Amino acid sequence: MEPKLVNAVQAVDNTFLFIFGVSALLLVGITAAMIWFVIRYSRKRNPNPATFHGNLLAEVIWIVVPTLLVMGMFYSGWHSYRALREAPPDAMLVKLTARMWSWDFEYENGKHSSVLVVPVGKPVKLALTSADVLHGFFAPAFRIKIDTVPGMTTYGWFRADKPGEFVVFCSVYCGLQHAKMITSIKAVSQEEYERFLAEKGSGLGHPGKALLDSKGCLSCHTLDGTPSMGPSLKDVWGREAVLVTPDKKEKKLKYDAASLKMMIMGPRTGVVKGFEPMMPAYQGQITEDELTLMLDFLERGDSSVDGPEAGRAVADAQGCLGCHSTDGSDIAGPSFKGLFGGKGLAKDGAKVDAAYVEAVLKDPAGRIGKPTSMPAYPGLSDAERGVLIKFLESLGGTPHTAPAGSPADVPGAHDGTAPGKGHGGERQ
Amino acid sequence: MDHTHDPQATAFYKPDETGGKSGLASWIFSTDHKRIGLLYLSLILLMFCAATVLGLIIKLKLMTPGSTLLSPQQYNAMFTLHGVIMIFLVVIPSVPASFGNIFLPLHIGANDVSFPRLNNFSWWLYVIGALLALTSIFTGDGAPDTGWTFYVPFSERTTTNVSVAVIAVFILGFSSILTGLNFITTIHRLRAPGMTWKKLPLFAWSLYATGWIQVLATPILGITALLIFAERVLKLGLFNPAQGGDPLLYQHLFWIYSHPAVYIMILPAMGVISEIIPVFSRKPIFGYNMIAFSSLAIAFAGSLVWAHHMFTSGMSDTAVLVFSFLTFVVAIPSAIKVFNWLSTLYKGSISLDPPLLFALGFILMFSIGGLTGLVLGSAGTDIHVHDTYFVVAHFHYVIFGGTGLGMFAAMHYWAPKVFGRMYDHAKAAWSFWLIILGMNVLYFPMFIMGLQGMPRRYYDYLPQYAPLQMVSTWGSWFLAAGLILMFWNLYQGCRYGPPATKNPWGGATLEWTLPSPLQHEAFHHDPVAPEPYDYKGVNPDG
Amino acid sequence: MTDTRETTQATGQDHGHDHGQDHGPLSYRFLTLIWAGLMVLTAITVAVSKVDLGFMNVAVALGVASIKASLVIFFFMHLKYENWIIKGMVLTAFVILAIAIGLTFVDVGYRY
Amino acid sequence: MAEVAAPLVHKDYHASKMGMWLFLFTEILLFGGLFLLYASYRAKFPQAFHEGGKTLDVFIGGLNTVVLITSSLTVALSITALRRGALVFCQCLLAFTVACAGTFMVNKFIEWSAKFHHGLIPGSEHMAQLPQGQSVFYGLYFAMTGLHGIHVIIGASVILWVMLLIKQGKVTGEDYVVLENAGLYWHIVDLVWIYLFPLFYLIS
Ligand code: HEA
Ligand code: HEA
Ligand code: HEC
Ligand code: CUA
Ligand SMILES: [Cu+2]
Repeated sequence: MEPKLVNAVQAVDNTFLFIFGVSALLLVGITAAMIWFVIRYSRKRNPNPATFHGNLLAEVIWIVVPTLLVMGMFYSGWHSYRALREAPPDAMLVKLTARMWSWDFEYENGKHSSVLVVPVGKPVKLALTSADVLHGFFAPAFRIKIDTVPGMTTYGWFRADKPGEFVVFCSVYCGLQHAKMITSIKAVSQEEYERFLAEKGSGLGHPGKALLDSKGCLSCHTLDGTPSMGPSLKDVWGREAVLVTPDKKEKKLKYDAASLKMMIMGPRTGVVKGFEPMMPAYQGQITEDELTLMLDFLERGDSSVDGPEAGRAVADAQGCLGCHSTDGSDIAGPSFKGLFGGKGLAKDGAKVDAAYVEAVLKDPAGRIGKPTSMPAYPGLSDAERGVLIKFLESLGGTPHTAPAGSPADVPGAHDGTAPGKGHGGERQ
Repeated sequence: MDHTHDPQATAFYKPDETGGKSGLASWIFSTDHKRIGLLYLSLILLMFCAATVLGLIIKLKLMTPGSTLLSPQQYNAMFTLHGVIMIFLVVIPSVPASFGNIFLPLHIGANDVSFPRLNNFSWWLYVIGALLALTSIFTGDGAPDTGWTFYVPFSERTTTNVSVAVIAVFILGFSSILTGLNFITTIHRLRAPGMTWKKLPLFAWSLYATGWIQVLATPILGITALLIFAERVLKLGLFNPAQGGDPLLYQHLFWIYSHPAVYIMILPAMGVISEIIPVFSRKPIFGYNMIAFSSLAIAFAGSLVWAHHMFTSGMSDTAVLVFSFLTFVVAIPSAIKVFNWLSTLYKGSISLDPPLLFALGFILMFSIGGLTGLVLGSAGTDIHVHDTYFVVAHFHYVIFGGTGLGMFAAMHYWAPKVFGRMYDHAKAAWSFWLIILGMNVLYFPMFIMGLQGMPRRYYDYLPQYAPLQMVSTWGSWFLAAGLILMFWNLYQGCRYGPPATKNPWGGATLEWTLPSPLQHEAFHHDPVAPEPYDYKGVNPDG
Repeated sequence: MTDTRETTQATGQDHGHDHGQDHGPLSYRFLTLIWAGLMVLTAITVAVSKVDLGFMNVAVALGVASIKASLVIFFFMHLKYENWIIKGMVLTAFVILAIAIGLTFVDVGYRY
Repeated sequence: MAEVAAPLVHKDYHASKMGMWLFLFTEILLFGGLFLLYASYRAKFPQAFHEGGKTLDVFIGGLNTVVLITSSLTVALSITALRRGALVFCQCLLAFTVACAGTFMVNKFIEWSAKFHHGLIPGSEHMAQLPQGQSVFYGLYFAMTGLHGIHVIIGASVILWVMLLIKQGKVTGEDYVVLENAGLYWHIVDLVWIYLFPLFYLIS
């Protein structure tokens, strides 16, 4: 069998038809026989029953025939299963993380989105995992369903043969909003797909940028291309720089994750030509996580400068918005809208302020004072926590901190009421 | 009938003049298998009514899309309770604990089971389990919301009252084990002289096979429940992925019990059907050996197929291959039974009394449920319909259409024997047709929705499923009407109906040689073992 | 299958003096010998575990444990003197457990 | 258990024993579920199990094996003693068995306290920080030896109860099935340990 040539959907449907066909025949036969016997051999018509106890031949027949039938069904089912499992070698890989109660797709270039966008006709291989409990990726149109298991990666593949939007359900019960864990697969033309990949995200801020700010990087570097005390960080990723080494030799350096890390954290192997060696080494001042975020930003940039929006991106990425709406409706937790500044849920009646949010994020049950389904987020960096708090503040109850445009209007806000809307915010 | 002796006066449910205990104590501390059977029957029916009402509410909620009637949390708790009560408190004990208790000893010519006190103890465990299950609803942080499968890691993380519920499941499991243990020993040790294995009624055979599943599979459920409890309370971390735990192993453990459990549910019902069909056809059962053997075969092969519930779970493809194959193997003995029942009807002399009606309904509904089981057993197709309403439809057909109708058939078959009174046949037939109609209108659309992708355990759904959900909800009302009519008719019959004769249907098994209603002490001498399906000389009274 | 009840009847029902019940109690000496055997086996597995045999360590440890288990089951628990029905039942229980573990390995064996 | 052991209407020794064996199967399968987990996790984390096994004290484990096997012997002997009419000897043997159970539990207590002392407490920070698989090993260790310990306590209580019955003359040389069944239960406790010992202490 040449897996590439097998249309998995077709194979599965053939198995369906085969089993349903046989079943329907058997069912009609059985029912008809039953009715016929009850009428034909009713006590009135047939007062004297026969007395036979069995018939070897008959019994052998209905052992052998069903055996053959079910073996046929087994084979057909296994055949179509294989078609569903064996991804063609040229499939593109998309990583998928499921969490309560939203999806995060990651493309080969590192872009994230909450709707799966794929080019028509191209096989897509999915590598799935979960951040919390079991979920299931179920795309009925492609007959695939793969559970996502925390701590494990599962695989599946499909190919969209025509453009369109196809619904994706969460199939494994995962708690309160299981029924709302719906997104979609958007099959688009190759060009459109590439445009999507290159897109810088829909105006959502990047936590890495906030970090550049908070660590003081931006006091020496600009993001608009003009050199300042240091070279501009615009398009630094992939740029080739000339370093002057301590023994006054010049050497070329192409910026990637490793070389940028060296430049930020030290020890540096040289100074960029034309600049003074005045940048401090950040070893010990920037954590690994923070660095990753910063590099991520440097690599792919972000046009938005708006603080709370960076927070929204984090909230989306961390799955907060799966449980907390931004429009006042309750999902699992209280809505973020109007939360900040008001009275929290905590046993001690504390007000929701920055310190409180911080404590809840570290240990929700401990701070709130009762068991809760909210997971702890010990892995958040200070910066991420910072922008999250800013974001909450922007939605808070005290009006003067709210920004002009209500963030609830931003596309991608999980409002928790519209099933199958299927376009959560795409972010980069 | 015997004129010097009024059977009503000495019925086993009347106070026993010779015994010491009286009143309530004479029931709840009774070691009489008939009283224990009746105790079980009443509690099971009570639980059944409670859980069907939950089913009705579920359907009412699903009648239209959107957030109506129930909050998401309430809905999730609702189907969890519906499933837990139905599975652990209704269908698993259903036929064996009630009619099995009453009629197994009588079928083999014994006056009681081997361990009557253990039997009473097992009923108490059932009561305690039921009470704990109810406790879990009203205490702690709300009713469990995990589904009846208690999958980790969700069941470890949710703050609802799962710990109490799994302990209830543990206790109910032991109740079931003790029943099975008792039946196996009874069948081995207490058969009347001459009651060889080949003369054993098929009902006894099916309970024997069931007993083995209960004894060998249920302990795995016990340990699974204990583990969930330990994980939640002691934080053992055995299934915690962060520490290398494997949630799939939980699923293996769960289904190692819970798949065989579906045969605990269906085998006794199949036994009832094997009793009823020959009696009303007045013709020996066709292929006694194969039917008896296929019960054992189902019990054994049924222990080998559990992972067909896990085809999408991420387990190895090899496992999918093996378990899909074995699943098809287990369908063959069921097919044998269906064909043998049909052949028993062939050239019989059939009287379409209510028990037979329900038995034929069983064959129809079980066949639909079983044949759709083949769609689920086939790997490629299961991927599409797993965790959709297709599965929900499949198991309601086999459980409700199978075990449920089997139970109703048993009630109509044996009520006159147990209570000595006859119910109204016309009303029984009406209720039957309403139930069949209701069930099909209720559950058949679910197959279609499942094929169209409607996932299960959704409190809300996309508008495209709305028309079928609506039809399905209507079905639940027909069904409700049928069930209410049936229960009412049986109640009226058993309470006020005309006295039943000793052998109203013309059965050849031993219980029909005893007076109706049953007496305190059934056999005063060891009975002569009859040919259970030989109707020569045995005729319906009156 | 034989009818156990009939046999019981023939020998006077209630006390079931058929099959295994006929033999007298096992002698002190015999039981102590079995115990000695178990002790020796315990010593052996502990000793063997100190030597590195690679995979064989597992096989030896479980093999010895199984021999010990058989000694306990057959003699201390009198299984050897029970009728074949009980023997068959014990076998069934162990076979089912073995199948459960074996079939689980159809999954985990190909996954880990 | 008590119920199984007490023959009813007619005394049917075979039924009592069959019932007891069936009950023992449920015990075997109850532990069987844990053995299944053990086997699977061992296949997943051979190295962690190796490391974990090394931290367990073979001496205490071996000592407990000897204690349990000896107690099994004394139970078996007590049946012979009872049937031969040596009532006092029988009671002594049973008392010795219970003493063995006590010794076993004391050893277990020492072992567990040592583990707790090292911070190996289920659900603790320390456990969570162990390398992948190790905390699973200790989790299984606590689950399996813990469940086994509970069975030791139950078994010892049953034997105490039988001793009382013997004293009251309710269990005699002619009517000894209760003792036999209690013995069967005790042997199962031993049997489980015979596997637990190599699986946790030796295979490393
Ligand atoms: C009484 C209970 C009962 C019974 C008897 C059965 C019987 C069968 N079941 Fe079912 N099943 C359940 C209760 C039951 N099931 C439940 C409760 C679930 C869901 C659990 C959950 O997730 O919540 C489930 C789920 C379930 C699944 C998992 C689906 C999924 O989640 O993806 C599968 C997969 O293989 C399956 C298969 C089968 C098969 C092959 C049979 C076979 O035994 C059927 C055999 C019967 C027949 C085949 C019909 C009669 C024969 C004929 C008409 C003659 C002709 C036949 C042939 C030619 C073969 N069942
Ligand atoms: C014996 C088993 C059994 C029975 C009989 C039923 C009966 C019914 N079930 Fe049940 N069901 C399960 C076992 C059963 N179910 C299980 C195991 C699950 C899975 C749970 C899970 O996912 O974890 C499930 C899940 C399930 C779902 C899926 C929920 C979801 O996935 O979101 C639905 C949805 O429609 C449903 C509906 C019904 C309905 C409408 C009935 C109807 O048949 C009910 C009809 C009855 C009535 C309408 C009431 C009749 C009236 C009386 C009997 C008398 C009343 C008496 C008094 C008032 C005193 N059930
Ligand atoms: C799985 C769901 C879930 C996720 C994901 C989640 N939360 Fe929560 N959160 C909750 C719940 C539930 C509560 C309320 C606790 C309670 O009442 O039990 C809560 C409470 C809070 C509170 C305190 C509110 C109060 O009134 O006391 C804050 C602040 C908060 N969450 C912020 C966040 C942030 C920021 C994130 C993302 C980094 C996040 N949450 C992710 C479920 C979640
Ligand atoms: Cu996620 Cu259901
Ligand atoms: Cu199954």
